[in-house]
Amino acid sequence: MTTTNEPLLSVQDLEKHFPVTKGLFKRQVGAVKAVDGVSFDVFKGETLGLVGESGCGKSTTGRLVTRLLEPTGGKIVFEGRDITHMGQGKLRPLRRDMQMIFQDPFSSLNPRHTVGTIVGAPFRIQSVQTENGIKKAVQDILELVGLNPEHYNRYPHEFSGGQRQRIGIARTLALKPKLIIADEPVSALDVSIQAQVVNLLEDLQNELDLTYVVIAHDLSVVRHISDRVAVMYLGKIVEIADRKSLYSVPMHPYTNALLSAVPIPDPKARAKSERIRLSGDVPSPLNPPPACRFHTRCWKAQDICKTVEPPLEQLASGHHVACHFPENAPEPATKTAAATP
Amino acid sequence: GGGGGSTKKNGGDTAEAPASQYNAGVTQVVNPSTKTGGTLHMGMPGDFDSVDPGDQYYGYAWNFSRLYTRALTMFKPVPGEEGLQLVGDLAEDLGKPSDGGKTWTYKLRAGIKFEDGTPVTSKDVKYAVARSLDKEILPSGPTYFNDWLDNGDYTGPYKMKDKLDSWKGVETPDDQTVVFHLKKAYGGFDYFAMLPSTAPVPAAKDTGTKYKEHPVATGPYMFKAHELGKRIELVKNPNWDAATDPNRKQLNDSVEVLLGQNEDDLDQRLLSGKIDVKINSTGVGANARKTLLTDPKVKQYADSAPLDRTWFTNLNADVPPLDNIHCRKAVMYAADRSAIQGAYGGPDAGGEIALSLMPSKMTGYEKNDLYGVEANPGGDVNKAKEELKACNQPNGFSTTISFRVERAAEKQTAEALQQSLGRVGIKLEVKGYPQGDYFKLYAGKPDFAKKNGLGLMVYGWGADYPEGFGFFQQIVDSRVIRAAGNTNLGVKDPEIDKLIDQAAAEQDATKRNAIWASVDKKVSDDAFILPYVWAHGLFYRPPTLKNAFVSQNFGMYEFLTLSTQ
Amino acid sequence: MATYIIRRLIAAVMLLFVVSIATFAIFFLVPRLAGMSADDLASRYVGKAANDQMIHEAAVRLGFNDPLVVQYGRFVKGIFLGVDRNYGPGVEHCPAPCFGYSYVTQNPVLPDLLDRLPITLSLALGAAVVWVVFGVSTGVLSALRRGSFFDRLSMGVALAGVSLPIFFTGIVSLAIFRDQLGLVGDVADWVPFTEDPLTWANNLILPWVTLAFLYAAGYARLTRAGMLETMSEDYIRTARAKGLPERMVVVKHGLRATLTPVMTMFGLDLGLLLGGAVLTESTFSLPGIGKYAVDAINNNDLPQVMGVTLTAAAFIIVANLIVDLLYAVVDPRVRLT
Amino acid sequence: MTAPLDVPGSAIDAGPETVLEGADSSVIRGRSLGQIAWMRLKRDRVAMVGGIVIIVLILVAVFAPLLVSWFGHPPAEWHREKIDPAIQAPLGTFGGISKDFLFGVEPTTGRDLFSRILYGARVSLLIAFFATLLCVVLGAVFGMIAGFFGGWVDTVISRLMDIFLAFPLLVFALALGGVIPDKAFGMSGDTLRISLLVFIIGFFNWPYIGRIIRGQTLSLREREFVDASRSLGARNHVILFKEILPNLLAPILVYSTLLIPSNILFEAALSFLGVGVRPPTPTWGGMLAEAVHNYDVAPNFMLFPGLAIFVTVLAFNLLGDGLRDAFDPKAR
Amino acid sequence: MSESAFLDVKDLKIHFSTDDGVVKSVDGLSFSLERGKTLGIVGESGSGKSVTSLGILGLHRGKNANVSGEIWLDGEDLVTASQEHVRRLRGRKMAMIFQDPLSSMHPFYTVGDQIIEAYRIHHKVSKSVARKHAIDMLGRVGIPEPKRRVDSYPHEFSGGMRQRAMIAMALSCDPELLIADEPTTALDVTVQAQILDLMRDLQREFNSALIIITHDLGVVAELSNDILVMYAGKCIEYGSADDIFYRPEHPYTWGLLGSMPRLDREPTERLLPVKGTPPSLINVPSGCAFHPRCPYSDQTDGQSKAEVPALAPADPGHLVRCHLSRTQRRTLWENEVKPVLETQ
Ligand SMILES: Nc1ncnc2c1ncn2[C@@H]1O[C@H](COP(=O)(O)OP(=O)(O)OP(=O)(O)O)[C@@H](O)[C@H]1O
Ligand SMILES: Nc1ncnc2c1ncn2[C@@H]1O[C@H](COP(=O)(O)OP(=O)(O)OP(=O)(O)O)[C@@H](O)[C@H]1O
Ligand SMILES: [Mg+2]
Ligand SMILES: [Mg+2]
Repeated sequence: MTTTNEPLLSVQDLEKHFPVTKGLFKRQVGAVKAVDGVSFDVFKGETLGLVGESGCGKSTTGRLVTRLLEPTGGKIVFEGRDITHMGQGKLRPLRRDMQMIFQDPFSSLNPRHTVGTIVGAPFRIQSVQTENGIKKAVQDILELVGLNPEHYNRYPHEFSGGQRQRIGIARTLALKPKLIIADEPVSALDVSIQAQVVNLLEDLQNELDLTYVVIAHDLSVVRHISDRVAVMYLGKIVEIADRKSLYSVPMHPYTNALLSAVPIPDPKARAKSERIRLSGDVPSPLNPPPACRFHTRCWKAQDICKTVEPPLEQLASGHHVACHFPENAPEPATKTAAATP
Repeated sequence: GGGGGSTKKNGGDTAEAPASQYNAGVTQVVNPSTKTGGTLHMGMPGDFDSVDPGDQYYGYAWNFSRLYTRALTMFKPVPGEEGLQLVGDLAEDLGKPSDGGKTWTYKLRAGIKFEDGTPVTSKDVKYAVARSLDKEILPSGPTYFNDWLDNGDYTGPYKMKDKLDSWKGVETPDDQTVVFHLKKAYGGFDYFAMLPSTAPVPAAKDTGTKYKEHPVATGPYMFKAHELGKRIELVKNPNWDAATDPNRKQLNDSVEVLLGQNEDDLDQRLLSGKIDVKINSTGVGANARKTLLTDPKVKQYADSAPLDRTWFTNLNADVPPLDNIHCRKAVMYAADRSAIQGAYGGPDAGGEIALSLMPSKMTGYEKNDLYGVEANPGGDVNKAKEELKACNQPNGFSTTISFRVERAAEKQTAEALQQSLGRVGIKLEVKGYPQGDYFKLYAGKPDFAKKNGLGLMVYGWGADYPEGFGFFQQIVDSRVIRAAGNTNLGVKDPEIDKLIDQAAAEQDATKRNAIWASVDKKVSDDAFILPYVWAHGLFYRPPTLKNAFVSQNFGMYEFLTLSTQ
Repeated sequence: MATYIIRRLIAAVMLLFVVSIATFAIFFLVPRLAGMSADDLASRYVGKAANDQMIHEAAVRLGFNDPLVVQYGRFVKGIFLGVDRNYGPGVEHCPAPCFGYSYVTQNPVLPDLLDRLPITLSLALGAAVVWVVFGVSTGVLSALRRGSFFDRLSMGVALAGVSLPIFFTGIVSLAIFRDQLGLVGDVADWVPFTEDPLTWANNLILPWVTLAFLYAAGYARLTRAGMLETMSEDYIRTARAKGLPERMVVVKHGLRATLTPVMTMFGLDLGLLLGGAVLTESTFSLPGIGKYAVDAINNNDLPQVMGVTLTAAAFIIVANLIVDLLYAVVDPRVRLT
Repeated sequence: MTAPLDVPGSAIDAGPETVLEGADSSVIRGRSLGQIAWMRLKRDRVAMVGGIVIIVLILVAVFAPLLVSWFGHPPAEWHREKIDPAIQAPLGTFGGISKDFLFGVEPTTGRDLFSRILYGARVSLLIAFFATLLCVVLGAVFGMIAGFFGGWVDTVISRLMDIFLAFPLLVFALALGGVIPDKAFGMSGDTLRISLLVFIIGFFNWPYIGRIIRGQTLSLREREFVDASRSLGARNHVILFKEILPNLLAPILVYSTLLIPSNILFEAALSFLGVGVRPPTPTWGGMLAEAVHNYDVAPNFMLFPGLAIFVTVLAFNLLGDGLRDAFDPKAR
Repeated sequence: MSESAFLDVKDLKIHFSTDDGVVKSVDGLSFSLERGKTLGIVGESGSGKSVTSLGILGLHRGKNANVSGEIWLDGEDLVTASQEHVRRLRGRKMAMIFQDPLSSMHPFYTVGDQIIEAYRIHHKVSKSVARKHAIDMLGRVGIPEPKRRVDSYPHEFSGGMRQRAMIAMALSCDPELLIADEPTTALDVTVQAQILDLMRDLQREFNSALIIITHDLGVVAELSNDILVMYAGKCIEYGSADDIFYRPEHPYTWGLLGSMPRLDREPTERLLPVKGTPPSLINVPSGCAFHPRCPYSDQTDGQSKAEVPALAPADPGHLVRCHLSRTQRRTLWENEVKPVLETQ
């Protein structure tokens, strides 16, 4: 699935800390470490899934990559160019190649604009010349995402959630981007509509040779559309692997727990399943647990987990895990050896 | 005084209010009574300029301050003409002039005490006059003593602490004698001696600007409370002795004044008898006026009292073409005085149509109707046009008329003039200015008036006291004109100035009055002033009010005699 | 919390500074720009018969010739250190905080203000009670019976309240209720609450109601809108699902949540009113702060105006602060930082 | 190009009309939220009455000279013959109402009250409109900037609003009105007074709307369409004016209609306290202020200006309330 | 549906009159439920699930709602019972857990107060007794340190704890019928799993009848004995969990199953969604409400547009509302749908 060796997007040690202030002079007393050292590569034509529980920093990562937020640290390289701290002016032409699909089909479309205006906005903002005028171009895109071109003059509120999400997708497609970051593109939609949109995304990828980073919390959706999947926990990536190996041989205990927590729509399955039940909730990113952040909820945790932070290591080909005691690890001996001081 | 007993019960026997007659109070005492007790409730739309006798200028303030202070002389508290007579008050009698009217001597009555029982001496009078000279601490009072006394460079006891004895303006040869030394002769000095600033102030109790919180009483009442701007309460002064004071009585147990009342509301309460007297100079407002004049049951308790006041408009000779007397005369002819009379409230509440500047009720008034007003109160358009021709402005001209914006009557006057002068082509632009600054910054500032072309300036004047000098000097003597803050808005005629000097020095009252009549005539000739209304005030005395009559001098009810029992 | 209050108080002081500077500027800068000289200004504060010399002296005494900064500095100094004043026979010290002496009556400003405060307080608080009781209960009932005749009628009456100027309603109500029907006491016969509470209330009832009429509308509408919104909240559904009687659902769950914005508005309104219910006091001859303000302005009496403005601003600021603090008490979600 | 869909062409079969339940599909085609609000407003009879009254009022104000020439007398013309000289009250019933003088006459001057009310509408409405405009423009611009940029910009503007809110408005208006000279800024007379009033009212009232706009902007800023626009590379001013402003039009419109009545009353209050437009130009507030002293003399003099203010304020309030309901989906 | 069932809903109709017309949110719904059993209701957003549950609790009365039909709870008809009577039953006999625990708890009162309040309405006990009970309940739903947490405000709880508190509140009076309206939709998977476990355990312990409403088939599969599939206010298929998952008869149910990406099967290239969008509840499509979206509507001889199909038994206890004949459905399922689904 990795077609070239040169990544389209490369993220290294990305950090975003939101300051927390207090007191008379707004002293900074701490930081929400929303994203705290995240690294991954995205290769042309593939889909990278990013999963994790609420608040673990998925959206923040997405917004950092699209530079809607200013990173606190780390590096973002897009098409070989370092865009980590690139000014908005310089960034503008690059934005054509990198677009974002938003989660909420209701708030991501300006209710005061017509579909034509919304989908045509990229052309206007980027001053792109179109062969037969903007209207024609917009109508073509509308058709592409399965909307009726006659909807050009209608307003978002006249559409259902799924249709709105299509409008949002149409907008991101207008400039024929290379990379699309989709932040929970289907989680606001009903199951049946969700499936429509998932299919649409896949079809568009084939048709237009797109690269996706899909952010989601629904593991089954992610599995369905991703080539590779990264699992986040409290601002860090704990496991990243291609789909098949992640879902069939998950190594990080958290990934295991996540997978086993997903309810299976099969009445017979409930009898036979032996579940891993995590206790408690995700800790606050304001005071993340030290070292391995998962140790507070991990059933395999030992003292080392509280003191030494496990690095993200490749344990099988293309399968990186950050854990002292990974499950299903191919060479457990080396791992434990490395872990003992 | 005696009285005592239960004063709470109000009359009791007579359920029906005693019948009375419209205007009865102008000529006679209504509801005479000598019963004592009760509280006299007074109400006031604004506040006194001050209740410090050395710091007040308004008629009602002078009227009121006699309840608790005694000046050297006073107007006799009786109705009618007789009320214009001066009699001794603190002094045994009127002043004795000497030195051709440059020196005036007063003998104090014996046995007069301050409210704390200390006897009043001539020194207290001297001190009172001395402190009134300091216009920085006591700015509001008249400046007669500053202008006329032989002060040298003495400026009062506050700035010159130890110079009081060396000040020669007033001398006290003994404890009962006060001698005034003037710069030049003045025949009517007894009127000055009537000013409240001659009321004794004990130097030891003088608190300067704070004296108004509690002026020390010599009259029948004294201050019990003074909530500044809100309320005054007077009670009987135990050290007042009726034997020393033939002019006053002490009928009320107390006198209460509510300050800062909404005027319409105050009128309502006056009509319903909750308030006994309204303290102001023009009487009731428009709403009450209607009730008073249309409801006979109410009208019987009303008095339309003539005041020493004329409403007029100055014609500014600094502003062309009004520098031409014919143009001024055109205005004199064209004005519709009856409309203006309406603006001031009609004949009863506003006043009579004025024929000349001097109010007809003043001593020495002589009729003088140069512009045929009596025959044509609505104006004489033909004559006006003739004068315009004579002025080389046959089609009229344009100028500006100013007025005090807070005064509805003056506003309407300006509009009425705009209408009536419009008939002969004189176009007026109407401009209102805040009354607080009217004299200091606008109409009373010749520079401003000239620069802004204020050709007409709506105005009005009441005499300080009912004698020619007290009326005319401030408004027609060209020598009082200053850079700003003028009371004479531009009457400049050397002949008039000369006549004023003559009259001032004249010792004989009759001769003096004759000169004032000729001043009045001269003013008409010059057409510097367009008079239109001799003011009346429409006053109401609730049926329960006793001993009520209009003081000819103050042009309002005499406060000294009022009682409620 | 403590730092929060401190921060707010510091901000409040700054705010008062700016307000005072602006007041000062309006009084001195604007006339200067319009070409008035120091003497022109001073001439307002001397007696009727003052001559040029006296005016000039007054200008010097009042310090109008000094640069504006110096004049303003003097005012600030007065507040922090007090002022020495020549009152004639001697010099007295007006202790800090001294707002100075009236140019016109020569009275010290602060005692005057304090003297008038009880009246304004009585007026504002009384009216506030009336309007809150009526406004809120009308609002709640309207919301519960949305679209009913009562709803329409009460909202109509409420609107009529905001649509009529108070000097109109004041005069009319005086004419009807006091003069025609004789139902209520006389506003002008002001009695302090401490002396005779009944008379106090009887005399003030008319201004209370008139003033409340003006405000009740806003509260009724705000409460109504708030109730409509709250009553559709999920937690109201929960309360019903628990089996709470409807009255408890409305009062304990619905109204409680609705009152928060009402409280905010209330704090602001009350703060504003304490600075002087100008029109009401003028109409009803109540010698309160509002009346004082109007007189001060009509007399161009800067120290008085300054005093009133700062008092009023302080009330507004304090009311704001209290509202914010109360907010945190009432709504546990609010954290003050 | 074929649409890459699993069921080509059919995914859109169920029309979007379904979202707007019950409405006929042909009726709602291409309607903006504004149009929908208008549809709702049209159904709100009370608000429509308010709207119609306002239109009538505006027409009356605009065509006052014409109407007066048909039905009345010039507003400054005296009719002393209509006045009882003794008490200066109008002759005839209820202030001398007749077909010649539809609302009767003023006491003392006998001026035609009808034409003065009509001319008064011009000034009162003019002041209210422009003051509101000023409020709205200032409030919207500052509120939007504060809410959108946040940080120190927000702090500065918010504090500025606090300062304005802390000013006892009426006191300030009075003070400012009192010290302004006769001529200033190249204006004089009524022009100056009116501009001044507009300035005072507008300038001191804007923080109210400013706060609301700021609040709305704060929440709009978090809406994803703003991020969407930014991720397309839109500049701040484009986002501010093209994306956010259109969403603020509804609250602005609503608050304007609610501000106008309060500004009319404000003008009235200022006139009552003597800093309004100077006579003889009639304004409703000014007339009412005078009438208060004459309610017994000429009840019509109090009634008609009072009624005019009442009706106008009420009409704007009703329309404003209606607009609010129409724009607020929750209010259904 | 025997007469003696604990909860027996018959032909329930809940219509709302709005400006735009009558919203037929629930239109002739019938089902029954025994103590100790769990019924799952699934359906798309807007299909009337929540309205049904609120209807059972009698929370629609007054206003613009029009409730008709019968709701027999333990032998009483709640539709005709007095409002006051139903209120007394609420909380004590039947209770409800809502989707969003944050907005469903009053933000101004502590969690403890809210449980105490619920308890004291139905039990005449002192505050301190009620408080003990509240602490006890909080402990039972697995909130650590309940003594301390009882005085916390809802916003101080995490999502999972809030939902536990909601459950504690609902269970505080031992209700015999518990309705959970999307109890886990707002929660993370790991927390959802905890809550589902908790509910299962509690239901066993309290032996109450449970209705669980969701659109997540996985959740239903975990908990339910019976499943009711709703579409446009109507029940379109009703049966045991096995019926619905292994022998579904209605094309819409097929669509639901096909729409779900599943972890338990090999991923396919494509999902098989139901085309189109949910219908309006004001202008419900004529005939079978699902016909505009049904790929097989052309096999019904035009009936689907003309006539509302009846809810007819396919197997014992398995009801389907479809015009397709039994054999047609069987064939389609076996030949067309199942093979595609199986490959997933
Ligand atoms: N602007 C911000 N200021 C402060 N904290 C923030 C900000 N944005 C996000 N956070 C915090 O950063 C953390 C990560 O947030 P993020 O939105 O990236 O999570 P997420 O994984 O997308 O979660 P969800 O599934 O709920 O969308 C959260 O704890 C959040 O509260
Ligand atoms: N009070 C009401 N007035 C009018 N319509 C209503 C009312 N309550 C619900 N509805 C309508 O009834 C329909 C069914 O709503 P319901 O809440 O039962 O859906 P749901 O199946 O629970 O959906 P979701 O999965 O989104 O919660 C919706 O179209 C809704 O708009
Ligand atoms: Mg997110
Ligand atoms: Mg629901």
